[in-house]
Amino acid sequence: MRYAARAGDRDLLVEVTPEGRFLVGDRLLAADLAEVVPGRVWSVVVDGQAHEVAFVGADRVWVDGDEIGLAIEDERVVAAGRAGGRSADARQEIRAPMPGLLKRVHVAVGTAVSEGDALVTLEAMKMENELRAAHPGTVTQVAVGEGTKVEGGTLLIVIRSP
Amino acid sequence: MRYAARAGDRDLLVEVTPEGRFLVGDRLLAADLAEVVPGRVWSVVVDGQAHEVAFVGADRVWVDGDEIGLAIEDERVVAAGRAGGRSADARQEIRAPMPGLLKRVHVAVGTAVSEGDALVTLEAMKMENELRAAHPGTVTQVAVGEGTKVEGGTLLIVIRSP
Amino acid sequence: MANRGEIALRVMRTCRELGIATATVYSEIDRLSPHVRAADEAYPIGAASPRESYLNIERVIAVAKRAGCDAIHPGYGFLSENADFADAVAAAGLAFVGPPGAVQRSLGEKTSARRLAAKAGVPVAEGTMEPLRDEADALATAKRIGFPVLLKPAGGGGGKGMRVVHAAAELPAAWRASTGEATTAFGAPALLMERLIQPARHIEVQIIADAFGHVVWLGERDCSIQRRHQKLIEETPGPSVDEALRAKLGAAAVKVASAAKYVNAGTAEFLVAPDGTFVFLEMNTRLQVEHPVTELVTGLDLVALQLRIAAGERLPFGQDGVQRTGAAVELRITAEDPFAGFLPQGGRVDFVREPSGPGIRMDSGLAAPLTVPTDYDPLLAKLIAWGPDRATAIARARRAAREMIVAGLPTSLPFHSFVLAEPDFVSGRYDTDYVATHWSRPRAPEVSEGAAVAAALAAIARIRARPRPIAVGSSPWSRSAREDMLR
Amino acid sequence: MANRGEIALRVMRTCRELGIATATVYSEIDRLSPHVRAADEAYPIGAASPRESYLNIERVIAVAKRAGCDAIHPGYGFLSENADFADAVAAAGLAFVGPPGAVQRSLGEKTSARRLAAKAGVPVAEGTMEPLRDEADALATAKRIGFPVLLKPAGGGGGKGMRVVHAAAELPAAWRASTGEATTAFGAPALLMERLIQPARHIEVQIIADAFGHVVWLGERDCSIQRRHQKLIEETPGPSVDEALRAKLGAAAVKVASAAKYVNAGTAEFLVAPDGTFVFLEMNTRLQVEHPVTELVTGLDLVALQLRIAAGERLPFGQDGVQRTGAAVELRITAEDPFAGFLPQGGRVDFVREPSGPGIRMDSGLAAPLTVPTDYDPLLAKLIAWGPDRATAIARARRAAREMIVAGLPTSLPFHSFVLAEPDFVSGRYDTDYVATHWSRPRAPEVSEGAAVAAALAAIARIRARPRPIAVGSSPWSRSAREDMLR
Repeated sequence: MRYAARAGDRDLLVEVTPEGRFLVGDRLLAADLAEVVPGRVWSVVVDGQAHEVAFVGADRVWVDGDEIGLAIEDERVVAAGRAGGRSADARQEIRAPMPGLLKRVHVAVGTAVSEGDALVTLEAMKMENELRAAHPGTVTQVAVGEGTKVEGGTLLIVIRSP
Repeated sequence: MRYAARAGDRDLLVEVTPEGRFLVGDRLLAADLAEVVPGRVWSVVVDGQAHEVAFVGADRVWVDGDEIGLAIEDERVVAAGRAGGRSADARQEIRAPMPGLLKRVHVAVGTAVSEGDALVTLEAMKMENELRAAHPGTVTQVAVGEGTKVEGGTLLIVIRSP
Repeated sequence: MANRGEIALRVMRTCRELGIATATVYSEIDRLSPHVRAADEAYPIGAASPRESYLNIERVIAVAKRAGCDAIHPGYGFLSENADFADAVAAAGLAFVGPPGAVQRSLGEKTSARRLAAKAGVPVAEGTMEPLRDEADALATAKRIGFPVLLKPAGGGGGKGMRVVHAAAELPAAWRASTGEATTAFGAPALLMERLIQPARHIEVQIIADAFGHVVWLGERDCSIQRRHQKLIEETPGPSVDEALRAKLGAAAVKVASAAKYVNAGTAEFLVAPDGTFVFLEMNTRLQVEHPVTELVTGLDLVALQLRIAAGERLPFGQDGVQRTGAAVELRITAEDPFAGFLPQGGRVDFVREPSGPGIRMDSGLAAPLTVPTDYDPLLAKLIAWGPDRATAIARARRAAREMIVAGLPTSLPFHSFVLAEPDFVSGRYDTDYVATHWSRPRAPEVSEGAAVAAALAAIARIRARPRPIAVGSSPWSRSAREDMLR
Repeated sequence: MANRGEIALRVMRTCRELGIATATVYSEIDRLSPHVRAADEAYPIGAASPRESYLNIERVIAVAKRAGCDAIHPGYGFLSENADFADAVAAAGLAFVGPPGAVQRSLGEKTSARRLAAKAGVPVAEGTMEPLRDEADALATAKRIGFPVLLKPAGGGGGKGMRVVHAAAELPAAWRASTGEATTAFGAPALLMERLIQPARHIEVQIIADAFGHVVWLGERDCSIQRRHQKLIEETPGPSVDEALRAKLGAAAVKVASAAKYVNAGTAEFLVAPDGTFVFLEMNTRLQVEHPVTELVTGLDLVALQLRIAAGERLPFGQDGVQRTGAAVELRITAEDPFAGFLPQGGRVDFVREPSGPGIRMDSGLAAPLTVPTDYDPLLAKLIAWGPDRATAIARARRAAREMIVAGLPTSLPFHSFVLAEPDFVSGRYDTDYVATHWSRPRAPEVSEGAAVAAALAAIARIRARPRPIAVGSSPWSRSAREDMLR
């Protein structure tokens, strides 16, 4: 079985051989993997190099003290040719990260935004938090109006990138 | 459902009413029980008194910083009239608490022993550990001979109390 | 205990050590929170919303009476700087662990505090000595003292509702936002204006005073590493503070405290300009989040001192009795995403590993499992490191921060790991602009290829291996999981 | 790192803080142990049995060479006091973090250490200055110096294989047992005999020396709370030690170290009689388990000093540079059943909650899940508390010990809770008989009726409620479980 992995800013192609060895790129690794805390913490020793890996979020992993993004796709997806995370960039969905009050909407459909531009102001935890654009693009949807109380996860803004 | 509980040196009769309240002895308690760590740690608040309970062993429980013995029997057993823990005293089984080498056996069948008497010497963890009688009685069985390597849990000595 | 989270636990730990029984309040959503279990008695006081629970004066006092309490410790935040609460506690015949209502009133309203400090001969930033009347008044004042200016709620501190205004055009929006947040946070819309002093360091002085007029200062803390005018990292001694400046700041803090007839623990906040000149900002009339760094270098237990003073005792030492040894740094580990503008995140913590070892103290409200509500402050835990010198304290803090694992929601840990290895911070060259200048475009950490490969392999193993208990001393992956793959 | 458990983690923490990369060895059964994950590199060296792994000199050195190590830290136990190992490390061109083989030889063999101390003018207990030839020699010696006497392995310390002999009749059994344990523990059956000094306190002095002849002592530790001649609780300063005695003990320790041309960290153990007279017992040529109490009162990092000295550096301070502040106490939390004669227990830890907060340091090898093998020392973790005075240190240690939860196997915690509230210990009146006189018939703690009822109700709830995940901010028991019961 082959997998495409994106760990931090590294893209890796990993094949698990029938013998249960790992082929990373063209290097065959004799990796000793041990599940320390079921489903949560792993110890990985590769040729004496000891690493500790903890799964801290759906797409985030803690390794040796650092937190990095992690995405794995198996060969069916790989075959389909979609690379990890790319598609997410084309269409940005800004969702409420927590319940709160939508204080202000700073953009409208059609507004061109650059990376870092403020899109909406959400009041939560007694603070006003500005949600910003992660990539440049054009606002294609404003799903909620000012003054609305929103739940965590509510879609607020959609942006399309060129 | 009624339960007989022995917590530390206290015997308690507990009845759970159909409404899910607790009748302890003749006192009806409005207890708020919350499972904090599934199957492991509970928070128990009775009339404002807050207690923390952790299950640390098959018959041991941690409560508010202290470890005590705990045995629960439901009404079928209660009805059978056997009180918690009593029967254990009549027949003492001395078992190896860990793998080790049985260095010496200090008693034979028929030996009368008092509380605290050394029964066997087990070498484990690079130390010689003497297993002692918890109650007075007479040795009725010596299951293993000197010089034997034993697994944890192996029956070594049986003592009957008057 | 009229609070929750790490501070409730920290205060109750000292109570336990002193043999003082504790009773705490808790909101509906906090039934499973650690402070409920740590207390001897715990009483529900209402819904999650602070107004319904931790800010509800009547209910808190009713519980204290029912439980037969002798004193109430407010912690920080919530009712800790509410003069009416302090008065109500006293009126109920209970001791308030903090300064009396009169003192809180004279220092809590920021323009009154500015007037008091100025009168005591302590410099304050140019600005209004009375609350602004309206937006027009604000504009006029801003033009008089010159942009950039700072809009601040007059009703309370902690950085909430503060706005920097660089030009007249920004004033309307800033006025709206600050007024709104001031109302939310302090129940009063009143604002004041100060000239913005930038670059500057935020340096505060811990003081403690008894009811007999003795005031002692316990050293300073540099709290310049902030986001949204709220602190993320604090340390003592301040790397930019020499003995002369330290003595001046200490004397100024004592002046303000004495002028206010201050009692119990408090903190005088100052802004220090690069040339060493400083202005008084405000007095925090409560225990500070960052009090542990002062405890680590002085060897004092500030909560124990608070309780003794609240019980009417005298300060057990004078200014000469205060010794400071080594250096300490505190990391505020918050439920915020440092890669998304420190956006607070509620959620469920399902795994935690906290560090320990030489020089490390954790004051933590974390546990697993734990639901972190969005209704309260996002502070989860404080990692505090002591060392004989600043370099050792920082090395220990970094080592410990990198040992810590929190699964389930993003935390500020990646930010802390970055700062503790960042040359400007390590060399002590930083000010209140640090986060803006060093973390404006946060970058994920660069990990070695070995680490990246390890993460990928573990993730693949996790996908392939069905969860199973760990066999004694063996690896389910190397055993069973390998068998899986042979199928 | 040629060790495992808490000491491997403690040493590697300092290495990380100093920027030193670490490689460790591990036995088959330790693949999942914390030290394997904490190290930068980890290499398997054999089966669980120490002889096959942690005591296997060739394999340890082979790993060190393969990993390209510059130095080997032996921790305590295992190869830490093995002179041949120290020589082999040096011969392999690596630095040994500890005294050289020659020093270990002159001090490791106990009769040789006694001769050396006596020659240096330091008092030793009446007894044999050469190993006993045989049982007959032992009997003759015992009769000469008079019962009760102490039989000790000449090959090593740590209390292993020691036997008190009150009368000639007990000698044969004691001889057999001690010879046996001496062989098992030190690979040498040789025994020596000393007159038993009882009552007495076990007080030791920490020293540190560089390769340039500088020797400094860092204060004493009272380690009289023992079972099987092995320590359970240590504290500094010793409650019975006044400045005069402290100075005498320090001077004696330095005399022995200088006479032995000692290098690196070491500990001189003494027995102190009620009248304040003392005898030298032995020199531990390694880092002690209880070194953290000395670190907490001196502010020093002994492991960092060990590494600097092993790298050929000079001691960065002299005797005058050593300041001691406050008091510290250490609890050894072991996998032993204090209600069954401290019988060691292997098993699986499936839940752990470790304490923290003001004044608390944990040096721990615990984690959950964790399999505790019976092949090694039963020490799981060390809880160390500091306070400005002894009473505060004890109060903090007790508070923290009672916060700690270990599920899956019995630990020494109930013993620690008892001692920390027991009047004789609290008032500092105790000696090496303490466990025998105060814990001979250990009684389970008396808990309040409320606590007993809470435990019973939780147990019943647990039986009745099927395990289910916790709903956010609600109690499955008060909700779902109640519903269950309505059926």
